[in-house]
Amino acid sequence: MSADLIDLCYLVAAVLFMVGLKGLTRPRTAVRGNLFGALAMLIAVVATLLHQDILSVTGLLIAIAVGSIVGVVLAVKIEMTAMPQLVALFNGLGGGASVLVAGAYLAGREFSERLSSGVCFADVLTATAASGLIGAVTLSGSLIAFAKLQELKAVRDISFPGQKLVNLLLAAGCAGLGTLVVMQPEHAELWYWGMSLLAMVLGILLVISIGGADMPVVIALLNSYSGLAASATGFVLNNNLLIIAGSLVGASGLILTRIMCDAMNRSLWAVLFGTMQSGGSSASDDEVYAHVKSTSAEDVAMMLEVAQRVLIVPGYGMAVAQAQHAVRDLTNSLLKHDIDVQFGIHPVAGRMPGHMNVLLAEADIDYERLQEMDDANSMMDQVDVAIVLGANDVVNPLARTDPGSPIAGMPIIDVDKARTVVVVKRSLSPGFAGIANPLFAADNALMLFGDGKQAIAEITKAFNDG
Amino acid sequence: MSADLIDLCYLVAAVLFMVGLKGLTRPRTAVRGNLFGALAMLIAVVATLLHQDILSVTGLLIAIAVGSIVGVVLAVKIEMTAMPQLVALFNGLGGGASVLVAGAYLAGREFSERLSSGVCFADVLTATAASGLIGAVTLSGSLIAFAKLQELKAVRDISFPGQKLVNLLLAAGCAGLGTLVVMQPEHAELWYWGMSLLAMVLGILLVISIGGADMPVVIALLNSYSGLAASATGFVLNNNLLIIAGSLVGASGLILTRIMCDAMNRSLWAVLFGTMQSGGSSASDDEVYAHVKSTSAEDVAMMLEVAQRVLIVPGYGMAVAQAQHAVRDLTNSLLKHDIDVQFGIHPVAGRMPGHMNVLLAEADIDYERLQEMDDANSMMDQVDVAIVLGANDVVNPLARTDPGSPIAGMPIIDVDKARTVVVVKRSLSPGFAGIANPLFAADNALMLFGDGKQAIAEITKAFNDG
Amino acid sequence: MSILSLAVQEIGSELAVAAEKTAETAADVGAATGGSSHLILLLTVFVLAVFVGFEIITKIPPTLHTPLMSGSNAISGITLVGAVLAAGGDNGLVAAILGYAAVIFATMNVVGGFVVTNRMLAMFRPRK
Amino acid sequence: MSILSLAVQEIGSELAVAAEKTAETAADVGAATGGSSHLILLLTVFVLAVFVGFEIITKIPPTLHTPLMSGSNAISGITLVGAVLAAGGDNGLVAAILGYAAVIFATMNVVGGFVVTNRMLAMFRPRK
Ligand SMILES: NC(=O)c1ccc[n+]([C@@H]2O[C@H](COP(=O)([O-])OP(=O)(O)OC[C@H]3O[C@@H](n4cnc5c(N)ncnc54)[C@H](OP(=O)(O)O)[C@@H]3O)[C@@H](O)[C@H]2O)c1
Ligand SMILES: NC(=O)c1ccc[n+]([C@@H]2O[C@H](COP(=O)([O-])OP(=O)(O)OC[C@H]3O[C@@H](n4cnc5c(N)ncnc54)[C@H](OP(=O)(O)O)[C@@H]3O)[C@@H](O)[C@H]2O)c1
Repeated sequence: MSADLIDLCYLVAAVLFMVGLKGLTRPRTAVRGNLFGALAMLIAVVATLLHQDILSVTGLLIAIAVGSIVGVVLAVKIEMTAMPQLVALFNGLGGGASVLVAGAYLAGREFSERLSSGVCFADVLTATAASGLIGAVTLSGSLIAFAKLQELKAVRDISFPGQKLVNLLLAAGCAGLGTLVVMQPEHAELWYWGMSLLAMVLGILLVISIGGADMPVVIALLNSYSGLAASATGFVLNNNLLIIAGSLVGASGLILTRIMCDAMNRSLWAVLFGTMQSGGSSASDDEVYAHVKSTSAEDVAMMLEVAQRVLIVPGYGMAVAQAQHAVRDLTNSLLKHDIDVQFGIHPVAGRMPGHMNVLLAEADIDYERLQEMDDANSMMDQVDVAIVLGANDVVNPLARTDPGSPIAGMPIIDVDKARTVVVVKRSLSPGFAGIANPLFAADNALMLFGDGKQAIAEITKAFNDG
Repeated sequence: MSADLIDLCYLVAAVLFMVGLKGLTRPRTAVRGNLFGALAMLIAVVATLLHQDILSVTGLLIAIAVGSIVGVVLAVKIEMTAMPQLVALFNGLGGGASVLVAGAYLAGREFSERLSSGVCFADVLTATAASGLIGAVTLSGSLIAFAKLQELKAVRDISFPGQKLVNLLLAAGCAGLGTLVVMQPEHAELWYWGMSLLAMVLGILLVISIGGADMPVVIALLNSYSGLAASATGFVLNNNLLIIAGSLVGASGLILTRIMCDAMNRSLWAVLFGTMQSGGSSASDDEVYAHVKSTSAEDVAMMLEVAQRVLIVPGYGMAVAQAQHAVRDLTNSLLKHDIDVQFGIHPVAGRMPGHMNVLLAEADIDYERLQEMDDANSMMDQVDVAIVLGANDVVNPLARTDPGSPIAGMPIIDVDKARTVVVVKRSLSPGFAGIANPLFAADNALMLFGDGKQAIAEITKAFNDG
Repeated sequence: MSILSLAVQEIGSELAVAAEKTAETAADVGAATGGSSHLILLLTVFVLAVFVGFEIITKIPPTLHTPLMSGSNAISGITLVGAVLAAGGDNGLVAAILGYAAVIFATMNVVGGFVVTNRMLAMFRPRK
Repeated sequence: MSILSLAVQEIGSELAVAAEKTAETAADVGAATGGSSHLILLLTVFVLAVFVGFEIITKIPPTLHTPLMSGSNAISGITLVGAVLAAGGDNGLVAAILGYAAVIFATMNVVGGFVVTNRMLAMFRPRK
């Protein structure tokens, strides 16, 4: 296959990637969009396999087969709630691939030829170093993120004095070695692998000190890195497709990061380096929770019977409790009695963007019912019963009232403005932000203690019986 | 200046063009956006002047100065109502430039060298032919469009039997000569100019038979062509910037064309070749206009005094009458008596997209008051008095009722659904579509005959006195 | 989406054209640059730019369509760059004459276009 | 706009990097291709792609952010192409080993990513 035809295939693939991403802008076209992406990838790989330089296709096919099988198995076996981990894992692999490819280039024929030919090619070397650096950070960082989200005991939140300094030194070291790669091409490999090693350590240290709930931000960022790494590799092999696809990913990662940070009202810097300032509100939990009223599933069911509109605000707890199917059943029962059911979805409810949407979609809940925060808040005054299911920070009024609190200024869903609020959680223990929630003690709030799934199921039962 | 630095400047310019266009997405940032575009152009030209191949900069600076002066004078002297013509004129010049540049390339040194060197470079030749072809059509077509919009007597709507066939032959001829340019590089110049000549004739014939009111569509299309021509020139000189800027323009032109066609509910094909089918409705004007009630400025003023919300629907007539300032005065008087004034802007009101917005903005009317068609229609039931100012087709109910009419299915502003409608125009004569308008005879409609500017001024006077 | 489809078919056709061109040029250009051929790169740039164009333009509100029209019209005068190269290089008399004419035309298009657009947009400054 | 600014600064920095690179490479690459240097073209492609990315991604609704995350993650596995080239060409043992490892990693990323994304999206089909 002529080099130009291959490049043409790459162009087609690039277009398909873009069209595919465009498909993701609407739920109806999203599935197709994803398939376009896969198709593009297929075209690209096949075209590459037909490249004249490729010696044995069979070997490659085997390797691809192996990778595919593992990938599919992982993707099919995984629980929907474990999605973040999986993404982190895959992301790490992608970064790792970049490191290896750039390394292979330095070990390869073209490089040695260029080297002996003596013409300077600093641009390629710069790109090589870049893809190694970014790739390595992505690799180790993602794996740590994976471990944390899996809550593997091995990795606790480690942070030691002068950590920032160490990171800084490591970064400087990487930069130095990177420059050496460019300056001393003859020792390029040595410097390259040294740099990659340092970069991996750096990746570990950067991520290990970040709290579990911030992982989504980290993942999004690392995702964007892996994209940039791919772009860099593209510059090494001067390959359009890698550059384009890579920068698409880079862009998407950056945007997601920004969205999450905005929604949490924290700067990216604070997420990455600042540990959260601990709750500024002086009030002790006992004070805050002095007048908490708890209720029973039966009482809730009775309230629901006389309600016109119910708003369900799910949070991380729903994911933990796997309560989405129970929620679906409750919703259907309510709808049967023509009680309008809406869902208030906070942008950072759960542990990754759109986390709740995915879970509820999994439970066959029509996405027309999922209201974004602002819409949910604007309909709040017509809500008779708001059910807060395993959500905490995203409904914590302190964000509005207490400028000292770590979530101060984070936009929340104002369930406290609904007629009655039922909060379903196992205890009074705080959420990710680790601060007390005055909502639980509000006059119009009732606590329903228990595991989310069970509690909802009981409510449904009581509602259907009554 | 090194070739690479120049290319870098070009890249910067390209980015500025895109950022500039992005600025046009919001009125607040639009001015800046436009300036970015101008800045980008400046950078590009300066960088080019510093190119090593450039012999005498002074000569070029003079030429540029001449062009600039003429351009500025035209741009500053022009009436806002004559905007479409001017755009058409400039557009033509752009197309012409493409023809000349491609021609110059064929006459130039690089070409003759490449020719003697004997290596085939069909791609460049293809691009050359393309930019000549597209450019020539753009040039002549735009000039005709200009003449028509200027209502120069010289050009009437000419259309003769078998015109389509002639056009087809001309197109074939251009294609043929274009191929010859590629096939016989040694005679390239000959074939090239022959093709360009044919293409210009084609451009004339294509546009001359199109009705004046369809010109905006034509201009948008030609605009997109001139963009593509620039891109083609970019392929000739293998210059990124030309390619990027050109394709941006190409895209914008295509989109505008599409928008206008949709808003008129006519296919692009129908606009370009189909002459409008003449009014299908059998009813004669006399029947339609049997019960037309006409009114006086004083009566209108009285109605306005008791009105809460007034909707003004301007059309081409406002542009002809230059009535926008009168409208502004009326608006202010009404607002002083806290009567809410809104404007209903039909996407194809006037003679080019956004025509009305520009005129009203010129008259200092806050663009917050300009409602798009759908918003205007959704507020129609709270409108006490709707003033139709020199609009006709865009408020013609036949579009909804009579499937046979030429504007059947074109979305309109439903002023007939307002409590009372006052139609300001000089006579009962039809608008662009050339069909009667039953609205004028509706029970809730009153005609105020007279020139738009005068009529509105009288209403204002009566209103302020009364 | 209609726009998108437009974009895609636009690109589609471009690719078709490209396909043949490529075949012809594989020989010379391809060789020259080792990696992906120069033409393909230019083509890629074109396609990407079209995408950017469609994405940005579709976001522009009707209010600004006339300014957009004249603004993009001004941008299309970018041929000025080509004109300058044609007029300025030593390409013999004919090329020079053509080039200079092109420079004047293009400059009118560019300068006039931007000025008139600016005039229009200046009116859109928010009131009250 | 924050996104745009992001994009721009992103690009800005890129350009900075480019500037130096270019200086160095003016010699070889520039010469090779007559017109605009290869590197610049690649850079242009990069910048344009970033623009397309920002424009498209900003249109994606929150509902689809998780699929977007895993989907774009799958796309980032595009290094697979590079891996295949590295593993397949005759580059000696070391390169081959590294290449093959890369192929396996990248494939997992790609295939797994697309499948899992598809699984998520399949749930978004409209009900009733
Ligand atoms: N979505 C994202 O992209 C993202 C990214 C980064 C950070 N975050 C952060 O994550 C937090 C999300 O807020 P959130 O309100 O959704 O969650 P949250 O504030 O972390 O609170 C979750 C609550 O669910 C309860 N819970 C846990 N397991 C449960 C079970 N099995 N049954 C019932 N309840 C259970 C817990 O209380 P009990 O232990 O008493 O049951 C906990 O208070 C925000 O602070 C946000 O900033 C989100
Ligand atoms: N906007 C675009 O981009 C675009 C593009 C292509 C086609 N078009 C077409 O243009 C038409 C625009 O519709 P339209 O309603 O705005 O205009 P119209 O249908 O052309 O009607 C204009 C009316 O204004 C009246 N008029 C003319 N001069 C006047 C003056 N000095 N004072 C008062 N009234 C005056 C005329 O009636 P009298 O002669 O009785 O006064 C005429 O009926 C549509 O058919 C549309 O399809 C628009």
